[in-house]
Amino acid sequence: MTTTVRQETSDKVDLWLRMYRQMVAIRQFETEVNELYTRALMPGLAHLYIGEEAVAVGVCSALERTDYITSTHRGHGHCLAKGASPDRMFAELLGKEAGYCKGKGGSMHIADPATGNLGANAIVGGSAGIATGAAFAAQRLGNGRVSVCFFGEGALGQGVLYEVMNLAQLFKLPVIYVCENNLYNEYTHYSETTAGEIVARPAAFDIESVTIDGQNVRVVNEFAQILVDRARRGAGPAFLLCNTYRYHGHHVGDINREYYRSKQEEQIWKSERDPIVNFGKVLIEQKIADQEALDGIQKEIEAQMKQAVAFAISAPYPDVDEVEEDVYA
Amino acid sequence: MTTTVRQETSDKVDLWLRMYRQMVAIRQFETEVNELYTRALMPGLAHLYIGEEAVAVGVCSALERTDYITSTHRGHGHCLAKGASPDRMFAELLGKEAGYCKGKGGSMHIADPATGNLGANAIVGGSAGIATGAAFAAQRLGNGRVSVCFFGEGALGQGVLYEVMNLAQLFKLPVIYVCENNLYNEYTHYSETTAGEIVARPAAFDIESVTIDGQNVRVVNEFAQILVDRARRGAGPAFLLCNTYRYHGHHVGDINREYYRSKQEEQIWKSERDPIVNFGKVLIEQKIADQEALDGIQKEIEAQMKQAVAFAISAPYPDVDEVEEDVYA
Amino acid sequence: MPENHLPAQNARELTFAQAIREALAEEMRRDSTVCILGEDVAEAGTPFKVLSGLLEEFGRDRVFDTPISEAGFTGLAVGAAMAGMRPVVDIMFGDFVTLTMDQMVNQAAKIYYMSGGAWKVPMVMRTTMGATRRSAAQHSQSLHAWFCHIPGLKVVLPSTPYDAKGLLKAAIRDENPVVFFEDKMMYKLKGLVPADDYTVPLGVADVKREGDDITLIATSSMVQVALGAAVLLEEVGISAEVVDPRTMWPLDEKTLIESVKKTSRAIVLDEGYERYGVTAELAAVIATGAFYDLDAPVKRMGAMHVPIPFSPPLEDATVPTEQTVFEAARALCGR
Amino acid sequence: MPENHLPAQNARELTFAQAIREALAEEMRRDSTVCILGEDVAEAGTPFKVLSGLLEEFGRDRVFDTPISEAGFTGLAVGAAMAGMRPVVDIMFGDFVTLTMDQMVNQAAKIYYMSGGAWKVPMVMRTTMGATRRSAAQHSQSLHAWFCHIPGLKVVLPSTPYDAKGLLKAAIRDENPVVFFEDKMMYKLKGLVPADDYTVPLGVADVKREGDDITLIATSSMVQVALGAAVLLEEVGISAEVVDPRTMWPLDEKTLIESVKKTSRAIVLDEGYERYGVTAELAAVIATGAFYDLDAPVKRMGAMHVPIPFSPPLEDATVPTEQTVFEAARALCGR
Ligand SMILES: Cc1ncc(C[n+]2csc(CCOP(=O)(O)OP(=O)(O)O)c2C)c(N)n1
Ligand SMILES: Cc1ncc(C[n+]2csc(CCOP(=O)(O)OP(=O)(O)O)c2C)c(N)n1
Ligand SMILES: [Mg+2]
Ligand SMILES: [Mg+2]
Repeated sequence: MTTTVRQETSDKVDLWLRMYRQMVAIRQFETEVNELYTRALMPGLAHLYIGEEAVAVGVCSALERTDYITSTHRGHGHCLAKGASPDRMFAELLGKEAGYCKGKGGSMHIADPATGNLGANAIVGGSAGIATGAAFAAQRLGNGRVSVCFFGEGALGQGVLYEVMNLAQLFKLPVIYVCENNLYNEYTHYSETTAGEIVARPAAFDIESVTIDGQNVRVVNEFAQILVDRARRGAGPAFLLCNTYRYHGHHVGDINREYYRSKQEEQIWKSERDPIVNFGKVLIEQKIADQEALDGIQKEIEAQMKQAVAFAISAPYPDVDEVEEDVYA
Repeated sequence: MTTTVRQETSDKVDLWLRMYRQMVAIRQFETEVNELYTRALMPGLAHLYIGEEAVAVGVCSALERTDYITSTHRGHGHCLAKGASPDRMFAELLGKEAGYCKGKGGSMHIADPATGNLGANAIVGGSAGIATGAAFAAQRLGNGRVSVCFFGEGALGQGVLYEVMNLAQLFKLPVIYVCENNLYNEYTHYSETTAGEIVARPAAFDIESVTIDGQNVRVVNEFAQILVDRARRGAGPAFLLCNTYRYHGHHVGDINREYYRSKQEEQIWKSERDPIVNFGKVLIEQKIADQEALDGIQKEIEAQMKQAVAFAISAPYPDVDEVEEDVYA
Repeated sequence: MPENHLPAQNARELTFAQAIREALAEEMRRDSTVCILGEDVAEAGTPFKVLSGLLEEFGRDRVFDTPISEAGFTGLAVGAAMAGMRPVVDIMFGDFVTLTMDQMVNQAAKIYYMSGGAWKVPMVMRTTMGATRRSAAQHSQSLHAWFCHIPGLKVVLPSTPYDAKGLLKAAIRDENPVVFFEDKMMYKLKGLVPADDYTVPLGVADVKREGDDITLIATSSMVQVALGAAVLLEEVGISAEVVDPRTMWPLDEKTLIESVKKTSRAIVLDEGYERYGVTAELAAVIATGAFYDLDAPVKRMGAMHVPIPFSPPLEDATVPTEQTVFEAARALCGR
Repeated sequence: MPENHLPAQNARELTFAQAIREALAEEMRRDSTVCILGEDVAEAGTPFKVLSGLLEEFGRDRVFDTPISEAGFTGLAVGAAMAGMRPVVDIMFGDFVTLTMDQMVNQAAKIYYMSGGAWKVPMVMRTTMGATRRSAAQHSQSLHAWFCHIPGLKVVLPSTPYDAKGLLKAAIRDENPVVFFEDKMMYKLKGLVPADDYTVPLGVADVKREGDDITLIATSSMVQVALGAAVLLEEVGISAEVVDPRTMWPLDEKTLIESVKKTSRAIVLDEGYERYGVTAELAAVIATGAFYDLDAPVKRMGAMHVPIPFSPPLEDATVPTEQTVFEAARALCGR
């Protein structure tokens, strides 16, 4: 009995520390992305996940490596949390051959079979069908996998989401729809685009629906675990609404935001509800780590990210002939 | 006071008799359509509304002539109830120049600005946007019109319905979504294609939603009137779920139906819940009409429909050069 | 002579619809990951009854009736294909592909490329095309040109039962998303089909009839129209060759161009809208490839540039017929 | 000389984006039924800032932020147009038109015809096209060919601020559904635009540069590429004429054919996929119309038949450039 308790505790400690590290990694990754943009080293734009780390980490920590995820235009966090390596991600963001997609996808299309990542998607709501279909395949093939569909609350505007939720419930598919409500569809507050209560929508299809604090990684992870276990048991789809916030602009170039949201609002989320800071406090309180240990993690990850960036910068572009490869399998 | 009561009573009598006549007219129209098909006089197919008459009649009787409707592949009843004349409808069904669409539309595309009929539609769910948009125009132009979108429960499968219900509620548009649940999407029972409770879906967008007996024209009319008045007042959209049944096949050629529904089921609906028979009984009970009067209505309408069919049969086809007209306004 | 002019000894006469069904049944037997998704595909076997009997043989685990959610179940098929299945989705009328364009074009077509070859999408969309069924403007279109325009997709337009079966089997075995168009007026067309397993490779045109004076390049139901016109032309001493590309992408340009080089005249026939459609591409390919051999401009014949009307005399005027092709060919040959 | 080569005295230099905005503002002032619907069109004025200021002038009753529901608000616009409004919908990236195809093609395009002329749909869909913005495969497509293929729609591809303003005003006043494509890489392009009210009629091509040796028929951003190539060609003694059809449908075939008859050589340039796209139609039209005058096959140059890659060196290889057009033209002229 004592052994079991100790075992559980140490499992929990491992999990919590791992989640903490992952959140720091995502934040640090995104900080570097912003830096690459500012220094004009990155082609195009990117949508930063800073502030929302607890969602990706809490959910993906409830998944096996072989489970599936689909992601969005704001996808770096999901990909990293599912196990992608920063060097190949940076390489992809810079359009390099060493990237996850040989540079062909870029920031919005990171995909990786090795970690069950079916791909980020630049069409809002565009991965709802894919995630549902992967769950369908998992069910048909009986391989016990679960599929998670990450999307922003803006995707609630897309009809296909309702079509596939209906299908998922009819077929009792092992898919979890994770809605990240960060309050904004680009530059428009979600209340201007969303009639009624969000969770009433999945509930209308009899889909199990839960609303949680997306800034608390322990809460996210606990509920994700419950819904994932349920799906794996064959009990069907679920919907997890995570309330969260993006600290930066819609994309790296969205600097002056006051016409759509106040600095004060940003400040409150950052100072009172930061998922990393608050979780760090819990780790210290519960004596799982001290400040020094946390600082160590931060430093270590900073160094790792710098190294990954350097790798990507010095990596070569694909050969121009590559442009006509991979059109057909 | 006495006067008012009498006035109301006579209004009610007028309305009830009108609704009865209209239901008989629709049934008789459709009987002729079936006949035209059987006698190989009609090109293509048609989807009969027999059994569902109370829905179209109850709803359209709550509308002004200038109000809008959109209809479906099973649209003859809606068009007639909104005021279309049978001769031009038959002409359209036979592809004749005298038809509502000069023969270009056929059974599934009857449209008529004079009666606010924005058109039947052969895409399931295809008119949801149109009806919502007409309500948007009515609101912007301040002309007090209301828009009704008729659709079968099969259209609940189409994502665009959710997109426009969200828009309608956000903009508080005067549109009523009338869902005719006749239990089947073509040859598949709706329970196999519909997760959860139907009315939970509009309700999720905070849309006022009511479920009623679609076989009782008085009930349909009363609730339609309430929702139409509400919409006209600016209180926004509503959803009216009418439970009903089609007596015939999905289309005129769908004769052997036992693989998807039992003869017994058909028999029960026909014998116990027929909207015309049951309403006839009420009219007699309430001494608004006697059997003879009802028989007279039936005869008169039969004759009218025969005449309309004869008109259509003898009407000319459009000139072949017409084929290139009306592509652009 | 092309393979399908020499059917194996064990060939039977089948309808186009039967050939499709047989292809599906054989592939479903061969590969348990092949499954069917669509509206009324199970008990009803589709309104065209093309799939009748598949539910009985393969059961509800392989043949799935869906809600009327073309975008939704097509999207589901994309994900299912990525995760190990080989779904065949059924879009009842080709007009409804409008609802699936995002799933097919922004998702299915691009995933292999966007992921740098990491994920593939082996799925088939079967759908219909063709007018003159008195079904009016929203149930009569032939929208295959849209898919042909999109890299990452393959597009198949079979014209005979033999080709239908062989091409569908090849499409199901293909590692890419394939859109397979069946002309709904052709389901009853009969032809010899071998009982043995065979496939027709995607990207190989077929000379359906040899001739010397003019090439009629025709797709889908227009192949029969072209063959009929060729008979009429023979009567006036014009020898017409009929070439069927069979797949619009990959496109067997070589066979088309060689035929036109030989005959020096060409008509391109396709039931899609003529403007900005398949006839334009084929005409442009030939006009370039056989530039120095053409004795007259390539003539294009597609659907008239109007929404398909319901009224029979109008509808009949919108599509090429044996007679109009015969006349056009005569004019082109100057006789 | 075409009208836009002689701007009125009160012309100012505007960017392409400003010209669009001015067209909308003027039409909204003129006609109270004109309204704008789209994602982030109000305060944000779209991510491209093309609509900045319209909310301030016209208010929330005329400029509507919508949910991310392209099918829904496009469908709403169809109904609104039928019932008396003149909506202009904004589809942020042209790649998202995939979601609107049913509303545009099965509804908007066909309603006038299906109703025998009873109902009309005067609406405009504004959307974007064009690659090389490093936005990858789902934000870089030029899908205008799909709409060109559909009878009942008009399709506009402006190439200069002058044309953009005049064509957009004509589109808004048109009684039909019009799809208006703006190359997002052109928003900063400058040009003279009269302050006075004017429209550019739909269906009239414009000779952007006169020349004798070869015709470069170009659309949208490819017009600038063609003009640039023409300068390079001049240096090697080749005189290129640049013709801009301006609207893909209605198509001013006559002007295109006459130019090619004069020069006897042609390149067709368009940023859509080359296969089964706009270049095919234009090439086919010319190959037929100028058959006896062409000295060489019409050369087509469109986007490479691949999903648009993200990586800059790859992406840049997918679209025609001044240099590649120059080289192709030289080769075609045999010098
Ligand atoms: C179908 C579609 N429409 C519009 C866009 C443009 N767009 C990109 S992100 C975005 C807002 C998405 O908001 P949300 O889903 O809440 O995600 P967030 O950016 O907040 O993470 C929009 C409108 C798109 N990519 N796809
Ligand atoms: C988008 C679309 N998908 C499929 C069809 C084919 N179809 C025509 S009617 C129908 C069933 C419609 O069922 P429902 O909406 O319940 O109407 P009902 O026929 O019962 O009146 C189907 C699937 C269609 N017309 N449009
Ligand atoms: Mg958001
Ligand atoms: Mg039904």
